Amino acid sequence: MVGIVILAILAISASVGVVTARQPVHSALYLVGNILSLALLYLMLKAEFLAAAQVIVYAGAIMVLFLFVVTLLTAGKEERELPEDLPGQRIVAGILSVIVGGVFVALAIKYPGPTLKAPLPSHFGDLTGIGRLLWGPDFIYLVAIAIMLVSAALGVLVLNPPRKRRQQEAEAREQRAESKASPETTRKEREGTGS
Amino acid sequence: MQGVAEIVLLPLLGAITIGLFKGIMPKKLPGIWASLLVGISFLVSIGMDLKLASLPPGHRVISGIFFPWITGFGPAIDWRYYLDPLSGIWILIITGVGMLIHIYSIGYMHDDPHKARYFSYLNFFVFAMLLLVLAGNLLILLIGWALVGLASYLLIGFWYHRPSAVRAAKKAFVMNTVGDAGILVGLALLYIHFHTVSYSGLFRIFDASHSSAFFEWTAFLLYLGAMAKSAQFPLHMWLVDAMEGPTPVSALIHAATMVTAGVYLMTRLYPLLRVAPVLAYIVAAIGALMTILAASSAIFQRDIKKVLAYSTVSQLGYMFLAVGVGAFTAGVFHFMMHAFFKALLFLGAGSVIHALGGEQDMNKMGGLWRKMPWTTWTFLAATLAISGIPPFSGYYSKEAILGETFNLGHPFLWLIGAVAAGMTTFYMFRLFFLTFFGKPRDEKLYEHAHEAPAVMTVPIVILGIGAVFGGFLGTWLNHWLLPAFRMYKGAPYAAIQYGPLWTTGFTLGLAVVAFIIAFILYIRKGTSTNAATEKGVGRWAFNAWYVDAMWTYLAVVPFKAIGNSVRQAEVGILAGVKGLGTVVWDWAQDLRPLETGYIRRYALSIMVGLGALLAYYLIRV
Amino acid sequence: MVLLWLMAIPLIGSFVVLIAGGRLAKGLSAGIGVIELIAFIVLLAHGPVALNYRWIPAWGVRFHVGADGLSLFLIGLTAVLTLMAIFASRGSFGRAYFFWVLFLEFGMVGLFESLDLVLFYVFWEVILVPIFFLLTGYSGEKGRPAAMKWLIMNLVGSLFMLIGIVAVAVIHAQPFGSLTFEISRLTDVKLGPAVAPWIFASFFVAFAIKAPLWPFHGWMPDAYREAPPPVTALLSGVMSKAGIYGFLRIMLPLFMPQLRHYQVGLLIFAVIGLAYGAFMALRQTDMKMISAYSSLSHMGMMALGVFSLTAAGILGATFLMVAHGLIVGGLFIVLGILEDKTKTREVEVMGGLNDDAPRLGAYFLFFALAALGLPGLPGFVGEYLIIQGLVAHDVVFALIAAVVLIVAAWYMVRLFQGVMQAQRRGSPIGDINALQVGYIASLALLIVFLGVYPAGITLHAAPSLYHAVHLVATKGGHGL
Amino acid sequence: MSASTALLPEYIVVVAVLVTMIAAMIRRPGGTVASWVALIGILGALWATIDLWTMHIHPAVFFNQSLTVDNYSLFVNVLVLIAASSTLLLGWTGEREHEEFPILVLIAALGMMSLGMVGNLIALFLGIEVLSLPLYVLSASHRTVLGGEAGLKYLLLGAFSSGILLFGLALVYGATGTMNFVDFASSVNVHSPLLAAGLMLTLVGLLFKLGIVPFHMWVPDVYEGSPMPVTNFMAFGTKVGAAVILLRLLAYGFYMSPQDWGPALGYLALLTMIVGNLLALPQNDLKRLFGYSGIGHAGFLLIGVAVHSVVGAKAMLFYLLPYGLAVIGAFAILTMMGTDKETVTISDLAGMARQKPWAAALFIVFMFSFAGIPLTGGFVGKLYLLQAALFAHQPGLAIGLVLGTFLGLGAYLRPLQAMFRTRQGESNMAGWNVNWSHVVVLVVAVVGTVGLGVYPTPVVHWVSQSANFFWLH
Amino acid sequence: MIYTNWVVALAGIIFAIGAIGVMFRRNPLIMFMASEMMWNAAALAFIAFARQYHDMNGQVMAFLIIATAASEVGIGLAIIVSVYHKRHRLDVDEISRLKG
Repeated sequence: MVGIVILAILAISASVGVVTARQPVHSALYLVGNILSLALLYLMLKAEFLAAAQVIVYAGAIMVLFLFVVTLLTAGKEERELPEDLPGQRIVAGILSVIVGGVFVALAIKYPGPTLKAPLPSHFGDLTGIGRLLWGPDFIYLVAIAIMLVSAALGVLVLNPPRKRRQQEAEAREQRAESKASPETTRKEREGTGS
Repeated sequence: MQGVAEIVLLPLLGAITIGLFKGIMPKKLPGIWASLLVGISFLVSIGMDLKLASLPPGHRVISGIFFPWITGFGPAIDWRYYLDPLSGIWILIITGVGMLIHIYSIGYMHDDPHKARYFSYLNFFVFAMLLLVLAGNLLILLIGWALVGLASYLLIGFWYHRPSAVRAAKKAFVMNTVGDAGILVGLALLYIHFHTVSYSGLFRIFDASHSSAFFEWTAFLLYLGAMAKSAQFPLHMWLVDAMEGPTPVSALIHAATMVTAGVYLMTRLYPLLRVAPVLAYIVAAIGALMTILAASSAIFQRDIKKVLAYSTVSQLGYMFLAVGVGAFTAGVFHFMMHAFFKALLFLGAGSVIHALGGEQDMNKMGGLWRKMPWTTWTFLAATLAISGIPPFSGYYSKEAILGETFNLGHPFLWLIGAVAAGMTTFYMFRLFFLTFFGKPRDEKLYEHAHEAPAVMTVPIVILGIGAVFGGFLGTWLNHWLLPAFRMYKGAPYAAIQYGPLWTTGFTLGLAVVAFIIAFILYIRKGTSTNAATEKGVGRWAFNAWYVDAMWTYLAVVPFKAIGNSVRQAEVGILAGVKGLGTVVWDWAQDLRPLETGYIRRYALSIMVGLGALLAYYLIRV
Repeated sequence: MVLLWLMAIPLIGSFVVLIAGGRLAKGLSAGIGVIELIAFIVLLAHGPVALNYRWIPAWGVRFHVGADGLSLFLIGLTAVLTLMAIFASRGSFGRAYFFWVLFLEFGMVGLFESLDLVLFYVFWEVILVPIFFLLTGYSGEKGRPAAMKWLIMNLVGSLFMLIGIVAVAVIHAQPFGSLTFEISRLTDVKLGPAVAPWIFASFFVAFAIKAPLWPFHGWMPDAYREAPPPVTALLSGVMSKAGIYGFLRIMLPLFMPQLRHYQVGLLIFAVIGLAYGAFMALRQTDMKMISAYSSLSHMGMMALGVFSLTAAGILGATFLMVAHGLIVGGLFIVLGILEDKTKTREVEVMGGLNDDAPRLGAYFLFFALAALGLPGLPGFVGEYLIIQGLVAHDVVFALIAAVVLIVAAWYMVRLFQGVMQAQRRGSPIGDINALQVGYIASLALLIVFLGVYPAGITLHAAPSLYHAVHLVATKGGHGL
Repeated sequence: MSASTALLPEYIVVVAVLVTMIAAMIRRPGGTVASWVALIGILGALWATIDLWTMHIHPAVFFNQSLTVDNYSLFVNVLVLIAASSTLLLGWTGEREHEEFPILVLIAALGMMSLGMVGNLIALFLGIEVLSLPLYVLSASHRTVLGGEAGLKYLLLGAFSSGILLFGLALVYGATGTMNFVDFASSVNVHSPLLAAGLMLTLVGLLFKLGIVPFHMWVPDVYEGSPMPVTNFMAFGTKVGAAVILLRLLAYGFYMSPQDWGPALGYLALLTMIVGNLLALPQNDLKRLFGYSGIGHAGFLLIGVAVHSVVGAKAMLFYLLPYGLAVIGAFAILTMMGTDKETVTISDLAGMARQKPWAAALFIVFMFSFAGIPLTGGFVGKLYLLQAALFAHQPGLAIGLVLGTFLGLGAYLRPLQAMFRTRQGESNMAGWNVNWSHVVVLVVAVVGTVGLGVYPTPVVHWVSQSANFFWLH
Repeated sequence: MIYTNWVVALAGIIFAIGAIGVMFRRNPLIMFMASEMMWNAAALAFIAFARQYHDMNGQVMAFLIIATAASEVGIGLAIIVSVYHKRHRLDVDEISRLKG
């Protein structure tokens, strides 16, 4: 119980850190902290494999990716985020989020749900248990994940293609485009009130 | 069936053929063709009347159906014709006088480039008028009624370049429509209650009924039609303006035939008048009022045709007086005599106008008797007739009306009629003296004056014969009409009667006095026509007692005002429609900035939706 | 089968014109119009017929078409007037124009034949489309807002009617369980007091906007003024009749209790519209506007006839629909020719044109007289019957209607005289040519025939109206 | 029936994904092999779907109840495959799109197809994600400024909404203890607040994909910024996916407690119909206009869900078809017009009626179908929805539908009128580009639109068969 | 004994904080991270409920969430890079040309 409270405090403070950190790098690091504390929570909730996956995939792969991009995009720049300029944005968003979060907390606490007396089934949460499911009846989910990963890979290829291909495409586009409307004129037409 | 259709359709044939082929007809043909057709129609009419006469006196009706007009919601209304002695008289006058005026018109319209159109209209008028009088039910009568109105409109506006003619035509048409609408509602009422509008059917029902408010109102609505057509107060001003048309038209339509359609209608509906006694009295009273009102106006007019127009209105008043008090035969008698002498007067006036190159102002006339002997003497005969000087025709008919009015217990109406008769003498002789005697006031016009050609004088002379000797027809008319009037209840005093001798004497005395005054004023003193029209009674009378102004303020101005306010409302409605569109458009434009383009705003919007959904749920629980 | 042909000829014809049209478009469409007219004559010889096919069985929607006395002559009116409009159209408008005109004919015929509410509604909206494009594409810049107004106002009305239609069917289906949209089977629907007024209003407003009746005529002035004259002729001559037809075909059988209940109010509305149109016409200076508002006034007259809920009034409205359609169609065609010749619509700058164009003047006068309800012409027949129906209900309305007839005479004569008579103000124009004389004269002859022999229509129409009238009688109206 | 038979269409698409990838790798620059392969795959899937349909299968459950194959899913398959093939044809490779385009389209289509057959929460989530991920890529795929913005907006908001969806799913799972839809209703916690809160969150996630106000903000922006065929795919396919999963979830899992979600959806539907159509009115950019119009139509679709009746389900399912056909038709014309531009504004349409009369005529048909004018499918769909609303005693929804239609009218009429305007200066129809693939889409769309309007009976019949959930009766 | 409902409450708190992050921050990367945090919260809730019901499905779901997050992050970062690699400032409010 105490462990849970400590982990909860850790997780919450890390997540607050993510939101409040000035630099994206710091945010990313806080997020790693959050992920790690959650991983520990998973362990306590008898989800051993997931705890491992959380650490390996999230902290290991995803966050590293994040850090790469952060450094790529913010390298050499030391600028602070501009202050809020949307009227009421933070007040409304804050109040709403607090209320919504509060509602969840209240609901979760008020309606605890059944407590099963029976012991946990064997292989609950370990690699065997998950593996039996995922390579058994739930195999189709893995297929879906595979497809998603394929599309992610394709996405990266499409969005940030190699230089050579980019040139090819630009040439092809120029050949086709004789009267390409510049974004400015499009803007104007779109902003006009029409007839 | 046989004859009736021909009587009606021959003039229509003329109208159509002339209308269609006027482009390829020789110049003179339309007049001759039109006159010929009306002449044949006249002959057929005589034949039909003879046929009618061969029937036993109490059953002189030739009636039947051509084909149904409308069916489907109750008893059918048919194209029904109805020839009885009453309509027999009318068709004779219409075709007979009509033919004479057609012939006269050949001369009168000789120089007009549009005379083919003129004859087409004239034939169309004869057709419509015949349809009116031969109709066997009120609905067909109404069709004829409206078509004569149309013909009148067309002919008044014949010279459509003249703004005054156009205005007069419009006025005539609209005023006549008032009457049409009255008849329309009246006959709808009758149909709703009795499921028939044919004369025979209605008359049987009237016979079996007692007077009631329903009949009074129905009769009033029908009388409204008669009022409009026959220029009874307050719907009479159009007739005076109608003199904008060619003079033969004034003679035929606005004196001899069409304007007496109201008389015909009221006479025809004599069984209805029995069950609507109040209305009958109103008819008589308004008739009497008209006699004196119009006569007073006639006294002060300068335009020769206007004098005659007011005179017509006045004479129509006599006829309505007769109808209203129940002296039906006398009324018809006066109609016949009036057709002769008033047509004659108009044709004579037409000759004068023709001779003077279109001049109508009596101030520019005078001394024409030397130049136009035929016209002058026939005109004199007609003047004597209308003045009621025995033994001319007018004397008999007018005395019959006045006498019967007196006999039937309406001494006040009689007095009005008698005084008006005196005034008639005065204004007619004023007209006669100013036109034909004295010195020529406009030498230039006088120089050019000439007698009309034979084609014009012959009809005048024929009519003159009627005007002089027509009075002797009274007895025959009694025999002819009385059986017809006795077929249904409602005409107990239809026979022609004359009043006590002193009443005749009184009227005659007034006439003589009026003649003397006119002689003194216009022969001896040479008074101007403008005299006494500047102020007082004279001014009022000259302006026809400002009835036109009354209409302007009672109808035209309010109608236009309504029109204007309606236009305001329309602006409002259209603005409302447009406004609604603008509101939606503006609303949409106002909403657009909500779509700010900021992702965080969008996320907030999602959050707001989430909050709302949760709140909705929590509040419900 | 002839019912289907009546629909198919203009539909197929429209596409034929669209594909093969080109320079021949006008002649081709005139030929199709003639064929349609022949088909109508065949139908006339057949007498009342009906066809009933399944369409969407799951919803009980049927392809139920028929021609009875009520719709027969409206179909004829459509055929005649479309042909006239085609003749009166400029050939230079091109094939799309004639496509839309023929498509409109298809829609109108379909509408008048429909005996199923959904089918009715389909055609009800389909006829909006051609007018929208005729207004958009063939009447210059000002036509577009008019087209927009036309379509949106009409759709606002009809969309609510769609709710009404479905609601009626659903309510009718509640006890029996199966949907049906056939008018004849819906007549026994029992509407509760809570929904009845709303459903009634949804139908009423749709029909009133289409007619248009005051005060739902917001689209009318612009559309009538801006449309090419033949289109205006179709709009006022045929299209507007759809509204009144809806009253007769749908509201009488379905909403008799409501009609009885609101009768006085409806009559007052109609009579206001009647007077309103007349007075507006009195104060206009644009000749198309005069006849447009005169048309509004006449629509009020027809509505009066319907709302009198008497046999005569309803028959009168039926007759007046046909008569007014022909008359006002002719009038607008004549006005269109005038506009073409003078390049203006303002009465004040015209005058004395009768000198140049006596034949045109004669026809103008004829149509003006017919429009003002001159006895002897068919307009009068309808007005007479309507006034008779009103007299049976309440003579006050009859008297107001009669007064409006006088105003009608006033503004029509004013229009005619202003254009054709008095001093000449404009430049000379030519008279109409032989073709124009031909088709206008045939229209005029038809009008004269109807005026002289209205029984030709009422004889056929009355038996079909019997059903409606019977309903009137049994549900508390005046039988006669 | 084995899974390999019942899921044959999906398997074919999966195989097609792989083959297309290979084809894309070995293609020549500007070649169309990948597109052909993908198209053949889609047609094969379509054939398999129709074949399954004709076998009159009974509902079959696979993979631990995660997938259910029944007439409903088959009908959805057809809709999705139409959307996917139209997208492929409009973005025929080599003309405009990169070679990965067909693959991504196929993957997204796979997600949409799976949404029609999901039976538990896991599959729901995966389906949504399989649908979304390729679309994130596709919307930004042209690497233009606006395209990037569209992609970024879609991505960030999509991730955000997926988070909400996931948390909702977790709560639902927590309240019921099961992942399967059909077990929710039998769970003891049918009226548990936790369940309701979870349902609300789930709904937010799904309504976001459907584009319901106030979760709609991304729609116009993403539509406007995305490449034309992608917008077409989002407008048709995403709507299909989101709508059918919403219906499936609510009709299978929550049919016992419609009072918890029915009214809420009703109000949202009203709001959406009004706001979507209203905002469509003043738009000048046609893609953006279709975005708002799509929001409005999503509101119409939501009626069918909100009334919670079998008629509603059928009506919603039916409405997807005419809506989608009109979308693909309209986008086909926009694609033909704007081959060298990312977007088409209303003023670009000027002169179209004169210069391209046939295209203008077809555009008219599609616009009228959107507006619900009879003789087009849109009208029949609206009629069906009206029936649903009135049968459910919800006149408010009926009136909302009518008001929305009325507000939307202006939006559809403005482009139509613009076509008749004469254009000053040079013709902008010069860049007109008609490919056979566009023509195919146009023909299918117009035949379908008009056919549905004139004789909808077969489709009504199919819809009745596919949405005939027995517990809704 | 673990009170899973407290863990769910924790998940709720993290979820709310993530939501705040998305709505408060202008840096797209941080916004993206915040939404990843929301996903994590959901995964936590799933695992907690799995524990409560002794049901492995929840854990499977959590695993799939992690896997999906991986691919989503791949795509997301690609988009962010492609949008921002020419811009100097990582500010999501600058990306607001599409509006109205």
